Amino acid sequence: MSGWNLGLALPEWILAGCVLAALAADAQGRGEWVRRFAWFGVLAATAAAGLQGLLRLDTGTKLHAFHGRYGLDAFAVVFKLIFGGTSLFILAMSGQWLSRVDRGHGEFRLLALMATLGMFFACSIEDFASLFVSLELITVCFYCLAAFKRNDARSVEAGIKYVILGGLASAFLLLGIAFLYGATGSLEIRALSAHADDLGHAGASLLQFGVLLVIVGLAFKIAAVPFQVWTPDVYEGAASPVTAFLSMGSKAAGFVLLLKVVRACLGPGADAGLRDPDAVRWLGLVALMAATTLLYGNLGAMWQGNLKRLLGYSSIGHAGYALMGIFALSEAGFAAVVYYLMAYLFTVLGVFAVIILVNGATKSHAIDDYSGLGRRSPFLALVLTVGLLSLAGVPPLGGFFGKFLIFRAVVDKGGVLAYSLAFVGAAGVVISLYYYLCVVKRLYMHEPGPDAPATIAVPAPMKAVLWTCLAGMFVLGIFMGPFVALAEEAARALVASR
Amino acid sequence: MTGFLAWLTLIAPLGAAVVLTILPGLRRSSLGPLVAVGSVLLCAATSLIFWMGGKSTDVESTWTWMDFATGAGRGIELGVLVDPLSKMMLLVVGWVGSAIFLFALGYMKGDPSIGRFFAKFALFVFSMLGIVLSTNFLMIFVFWELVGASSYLLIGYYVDKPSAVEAGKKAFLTNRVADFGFLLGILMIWNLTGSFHFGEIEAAVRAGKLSGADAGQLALASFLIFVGAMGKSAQIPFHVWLPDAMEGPTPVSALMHAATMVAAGVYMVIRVFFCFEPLGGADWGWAPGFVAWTGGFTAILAATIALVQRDIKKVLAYSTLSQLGYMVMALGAGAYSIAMFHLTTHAFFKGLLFLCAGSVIHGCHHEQDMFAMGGLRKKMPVTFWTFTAGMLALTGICPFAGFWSKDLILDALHAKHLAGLQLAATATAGLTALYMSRAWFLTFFGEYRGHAHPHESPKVMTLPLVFLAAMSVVIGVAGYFDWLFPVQGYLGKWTMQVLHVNASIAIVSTGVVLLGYGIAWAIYTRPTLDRAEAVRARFPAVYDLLWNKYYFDDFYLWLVRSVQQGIARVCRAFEENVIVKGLVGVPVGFTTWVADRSRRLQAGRLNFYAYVFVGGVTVLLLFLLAVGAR
Amino acid sequence: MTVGHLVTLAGVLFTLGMLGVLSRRNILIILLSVELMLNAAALAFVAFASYRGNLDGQVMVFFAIAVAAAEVAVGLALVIALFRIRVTVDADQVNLLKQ
Amino acid sequence: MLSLIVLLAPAVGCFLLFFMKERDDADRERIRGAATLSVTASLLASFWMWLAYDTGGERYQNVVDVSWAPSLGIGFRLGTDGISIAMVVLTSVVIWAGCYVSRSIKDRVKEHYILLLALVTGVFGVFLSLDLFFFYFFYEMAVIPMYLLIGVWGSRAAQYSKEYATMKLTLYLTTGAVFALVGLLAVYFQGSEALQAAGRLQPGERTFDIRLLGEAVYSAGFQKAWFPVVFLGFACIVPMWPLHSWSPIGHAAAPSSVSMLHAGVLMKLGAYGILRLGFDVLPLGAQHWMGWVAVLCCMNILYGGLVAMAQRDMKFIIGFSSSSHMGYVLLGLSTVGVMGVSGAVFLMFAHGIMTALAFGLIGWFYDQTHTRVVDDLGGMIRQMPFVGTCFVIMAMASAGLPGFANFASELLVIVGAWKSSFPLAGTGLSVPGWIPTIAAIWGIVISATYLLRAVRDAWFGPSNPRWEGLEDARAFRHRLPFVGLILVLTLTGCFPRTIVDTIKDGVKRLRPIPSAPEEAQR
Repeated sequence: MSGWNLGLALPEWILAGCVLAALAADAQGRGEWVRRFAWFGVLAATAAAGLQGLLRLDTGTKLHAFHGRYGLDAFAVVFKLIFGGTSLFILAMSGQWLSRVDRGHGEFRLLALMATLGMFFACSIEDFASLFVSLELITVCFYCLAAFKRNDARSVEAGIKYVILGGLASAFLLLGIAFLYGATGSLEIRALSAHADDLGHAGASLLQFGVLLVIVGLAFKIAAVPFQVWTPDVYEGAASPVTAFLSMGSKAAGFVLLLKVVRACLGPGADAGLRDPDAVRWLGLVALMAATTLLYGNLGAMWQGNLKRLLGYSSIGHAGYALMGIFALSEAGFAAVVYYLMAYLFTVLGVFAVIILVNGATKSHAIDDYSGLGRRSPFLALVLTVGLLSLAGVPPLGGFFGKFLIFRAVVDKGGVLAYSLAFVGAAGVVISLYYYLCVVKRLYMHEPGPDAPATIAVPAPMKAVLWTCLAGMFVLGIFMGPFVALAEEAARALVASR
Repeated sequence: MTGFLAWLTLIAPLGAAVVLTILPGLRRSSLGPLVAVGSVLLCAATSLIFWMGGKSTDVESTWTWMDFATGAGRGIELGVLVDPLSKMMLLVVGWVGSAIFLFALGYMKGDPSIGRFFAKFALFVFSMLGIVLSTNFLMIFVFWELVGASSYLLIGYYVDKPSAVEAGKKAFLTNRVADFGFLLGILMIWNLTGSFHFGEIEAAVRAGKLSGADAGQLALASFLIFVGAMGKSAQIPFHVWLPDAMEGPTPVSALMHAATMVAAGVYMVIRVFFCFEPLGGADWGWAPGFVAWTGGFTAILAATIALVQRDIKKVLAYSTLSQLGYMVMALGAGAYSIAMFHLTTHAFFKGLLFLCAGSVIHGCHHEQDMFAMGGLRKKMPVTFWTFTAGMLALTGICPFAGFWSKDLILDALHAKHLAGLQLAATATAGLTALYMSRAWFLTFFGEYRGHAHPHESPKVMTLPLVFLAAMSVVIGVAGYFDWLFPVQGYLGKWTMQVLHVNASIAIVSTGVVLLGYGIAWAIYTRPTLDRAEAVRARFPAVYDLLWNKYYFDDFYLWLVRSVQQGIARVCRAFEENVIVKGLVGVPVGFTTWVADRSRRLQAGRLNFYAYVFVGGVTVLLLFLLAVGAR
Repeated sequence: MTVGHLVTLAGVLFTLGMLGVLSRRNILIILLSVELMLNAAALAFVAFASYRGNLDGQVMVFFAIAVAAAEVAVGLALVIALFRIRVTVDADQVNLLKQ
Repeated sequence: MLSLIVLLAPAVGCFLLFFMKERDDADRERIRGAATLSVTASLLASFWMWLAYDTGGERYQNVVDVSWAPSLGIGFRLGTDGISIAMVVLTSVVIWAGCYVSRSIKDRVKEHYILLLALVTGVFGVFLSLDLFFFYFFYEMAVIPMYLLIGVWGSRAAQYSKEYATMKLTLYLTTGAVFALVGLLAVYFQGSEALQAAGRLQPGERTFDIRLLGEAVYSAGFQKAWFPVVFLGFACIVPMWPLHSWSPIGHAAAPSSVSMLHAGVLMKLGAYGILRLGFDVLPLGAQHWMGWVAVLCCMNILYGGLVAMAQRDMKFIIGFSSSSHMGYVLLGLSTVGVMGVSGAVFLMFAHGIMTALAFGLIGWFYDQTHTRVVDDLGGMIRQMPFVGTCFVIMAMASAGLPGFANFASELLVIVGAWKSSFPLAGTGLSVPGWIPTIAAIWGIVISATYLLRAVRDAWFGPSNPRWEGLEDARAFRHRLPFVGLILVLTLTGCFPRTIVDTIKDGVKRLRPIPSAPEEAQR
């Protein structure tokens, strides 16, 4: 536990170094170098995280740095790989998007890099202080990214809404941490589970109130009901690569932190913070949030005419499914959430890559402008269709196996609450299939509009992104063996972490 | 050896039909029809071999069609059973069939798709042989359906004549409705006796294992089986399809709707007679009584309708109905061997009459209305004399075949003290004489009223006529006196008791027949047919009733059009509104409503979002406090 | 001044900030109220730190202040950008994105 | 090994087609050739499996077992028993004919064949897989290609647009599938626990292997509670009466080759699912609940027939007649007896081939007349004698004429259902066997009525001047699918033992089937 062993946080050091270097390069106006530093930073950090994972694969235990404030285990490694992958895709996509924007290339990549640093750091936090700091680092970067198109009223409005509501959420989070600190006397997340029974009546209720407020803060981050009101507007207002990064990066970061907190206070282990009389209530709370998020996301999306707004609602729906995984409160449940996010990575980024390309040609996100894409550019239509079907959870794609694992974990829990949640999830799948197929219908069954552009040019990096996402979706859907093992390793590490 | 021969007889016509359908080359060549005729001649030959072989050729060989335990270790089987009854029926099918096939060669010569016709004709013979040779109820049901289907194909042979297609469909559906009852009967019998095989069922019934309740059920089962027979043998409620079946070519009407197919029902009841008299004693339960009275009604009814028909084939069709009524009466009275004897004789002379009608129609270039013929005896002498022989046989004049078999039926009815039926039978004999002689006078006497120039039919058509005429003379005598064709004793277990023509009954029936001739002579030999018009004018109500065939057709049409279609329309309406709109519409509607409501939540105003956020926190707090407060 | 009083004060301040966010129409004031809520939380931290007797709470306050500063900076920048485009700071005007 | 070929042949074909270009007609021919080749490979393999099936030997043959995700117990397990062999042969014959019938598709041929082969891979996967996960995986996989096939190449169905029809179909199937998924997972967990208790699995280890789950002993309460969930999930694709409203519209809107597959094979997926997962895994549940199914399937038969009688569109008539025939299958299944269930499986086979033939023929004349309404199609037999004769043969087979497989199977179902009694769960009383049987037999009469009326209106009667230019299926490759289907229909109809023995061998080993050999009436 003791000792600095700074070497452990190698990926974070690399990223921080590149951020500084990029800042310096941007100050001198050499935009090209900012791009190089960004790419180098993310690649090196991901490689380092991967290496660390390989090296320490055997030892089940968790390694600590910064005197126990920074932990490294399979769970952290897996999520660092996920975040590394996400930001690589985002850098490629933003490269394509920035080519259409004249100013601010450097700032965009800097913000993205800093957000990635925040995500990397969030994976390894052990205490609430670093939780708060990493969370805020990510969020503030996204405030700026959301409002990046300064001269577009909608983007600025999105930014403002995000700032104010984000601030509100951070305030609640901070108050929650304060109460937890008051109840347990230390900022360690681990402390939650240790002291529960000897706190006496006042302390216990303080603890529960604190946990509730922390969950409110994190629920805002992953856009769970009732804190999801901001998502559709910000998704629609922000630029496409930012929305992609939001829907994947920030949501996954929210889930990482939520998983750590839930493991500590509700987790499967005997040492869970909230003992049985309270556990049932919290279980009901999580189930309620999962079901309502699921239904709200899917029902809201049924009427959307704008594709990005539709994806906003659908991301709420997917948060609901991941929450179902957390509801299961078992190793299988957490593994399902990890796998679900892996599959979600390739799916949602693939869809957004297509949106960026199509938007570049048609300058609009209305679903009607996608009609007849099947004839005009078949490859884009294919990737979009496969992406939407994977979002809907149709085999043989990754999305299906993610949902399958989630259902498996929930049904494994047993009990009336679990089965009814499973059936609500089933209804959600059907509703989601409806509005995804409405979009697919546009692509293939409608003729292209009179002024629709001919085949849309796909530059090399974007083609690589599209092929990787396509391959990722199929591989995660069919050859799921190794990835399931990875997810289970991460879940085992999370549950075992002391 | 005989087993193989029996299987060969059965399979040969099927082989001909399959070969003709598969090889269009053969079908279009002149050789095609000969293949079909060859297969029927083979059947005639083997039937003769079986007949000559006597007891030694009785054989039963079975082939397991599907091996599911349906009782007593037997699966669902197809088999061949050759015993006295099936040998006799084979003779009828073989010989009458051959004659009609040869006739058809001539009759259908001009037809472009003659190959297709003979393929279907051979298919029919195969299905008929299947019924004759079947060993168990399921097999007889299988071929029952095949006969119905081949009659559909043959009646509807002239595809571009809408009336022919309609008649074919009517025949098929009426038979299918009757088969509904037949299958129910079979299943009930299987339920009672535990097996489908005839021999085993007879053993079970004979062994008297059936208690009181079962006997009642057996009576119901036998009634349902008789319903199947009514469908095929066109008894009262199911008779509407036979007259319309005349739309088919004449050889079809001759073979199917006179000689063999309609006789299948009678043959089947004879084959399973043990179901109809379970207790053997006087008390037969109500089934045989019902059978007898159905036969009686059909006989009388059909005879009256035949009086007013203008189409020569329609007259013969109703005459067939009437004669079938006779046979069914004999069945009801328990005289199975006599019914079989009448069936045989009827096959020959009714086949003859139909072929004569065919030859007349062929001669008058497809003119079928008797009132447009007349005076054909000079132009078509052979047809005239053979028609006369057939008529005499049908009406039952002494040396001819009809006399012996019909009078034996009258004796059987008398022996069973069924006075009412005997009276009806005698009246029918009179009416038969009336309408047959009417047809005779109208067609062959007086001047030719049509505008074609009739000519005698070629040799290939007249030869079968002569053969059948000879047979319809010889067969009656030979059968009665057990000379060549021992009817009474031959059928063994089917013979109730050996009967001899009772002189007094014979005299009465012959008198009635001669009376019929006299009336017809009086009305229909006038050159201007004015007297016929006068008779019709005097009884307009009766004429209309008879002309509309007692309104059976209209009743069925109403039944189908309003009742059945009505229900179908109600179901469709139910489908579209309740199921599509209700079962599916409601949940979809509810989901879209909720979706619309939740969309309103995004009002777009900042403060409202903050309200939702804070409201959410309070809701969660309340939930925690409310659910199981500490 | 026991811990209870201090925490109650923090709670009151927090609620005031919340009400400010809910009711005020001017975005600047809303930002201000958010800052107030963050500071209220920092106050709670100080209260618990003194109650628990270790310095973690105090350290947390620094983090809170740093984050609040970052946030308000971004918020103000956005308000200026909004003003340049929409010439208004009224929260109700900001409703282009809805449904 | 053979089962692998049957499954992978269309999959590989589908994959290869991706890389073919569709520039002109020569390419299109090459694409059609490649697709037909891959389908013929699976046809030959399935026939080989059928002939090489040794009755009475090992229950599951041609087994392939590759561990896929061991920690979850998922394995890529393929294998066939009596029932699945019949279904695999049916699918391969129908898709083989479907590929030939698809020649009439002119635009976007590559996508059409890719989706068709993907659909067939899904269907083969369901019939072959012995792993619960892959069973569900392939079952769901077959739904989306169906959506695109109907949506893009389909046609208007009476008053419903093709988009409505295909959306309704997809949502119905997905609802059923997802509903069943919850049930399957419950079976997976309960089965694994039972197997662990019985010592066949290490504690904590779980398996999706259907063979093991089939041998696990579940508590009666569990079986009775979860059988309806699994059954209803699969029943809406069968389709059972109240859940059938998607099927006729789906048939009518689909292009001919897709409606062949849809009616011929997709509807059998549900019945196969009920057999494999409802009967074998939850036998007590089957015996407990199947009484209600017998009552519902009477509605299926009579209601389907009557509504078909009021239809004017030929595809709707065949669509409703299919749901009426599937009523017989359900009746056969609800007898839970050797003869009844074997009859049901044999009827699934026979009905599949017959409906495929029907939709192939309708597709043929629809491509030229562009209308399927029976009233304005008059007297076409003169212009199209071959297609007309095949249609009459099909109508005869559908009306239950002996000599075709439909009659033999319906006979088995009726005789099997006659003596069995159907206990109504929850009400304590039980329906005697002869009531649903009478409804079934009357259903045959109804089916004869509307089929012959359709044949009379469309084919016979005076030749309609509008249809002068119709050309018949003269070329060999146009006639091949129809002749092939009729051949299979007649061969299995005249010599049913070739396939019924295989099916019986499979059915006998299902758990709920009383195996007493001298079980006379069952």
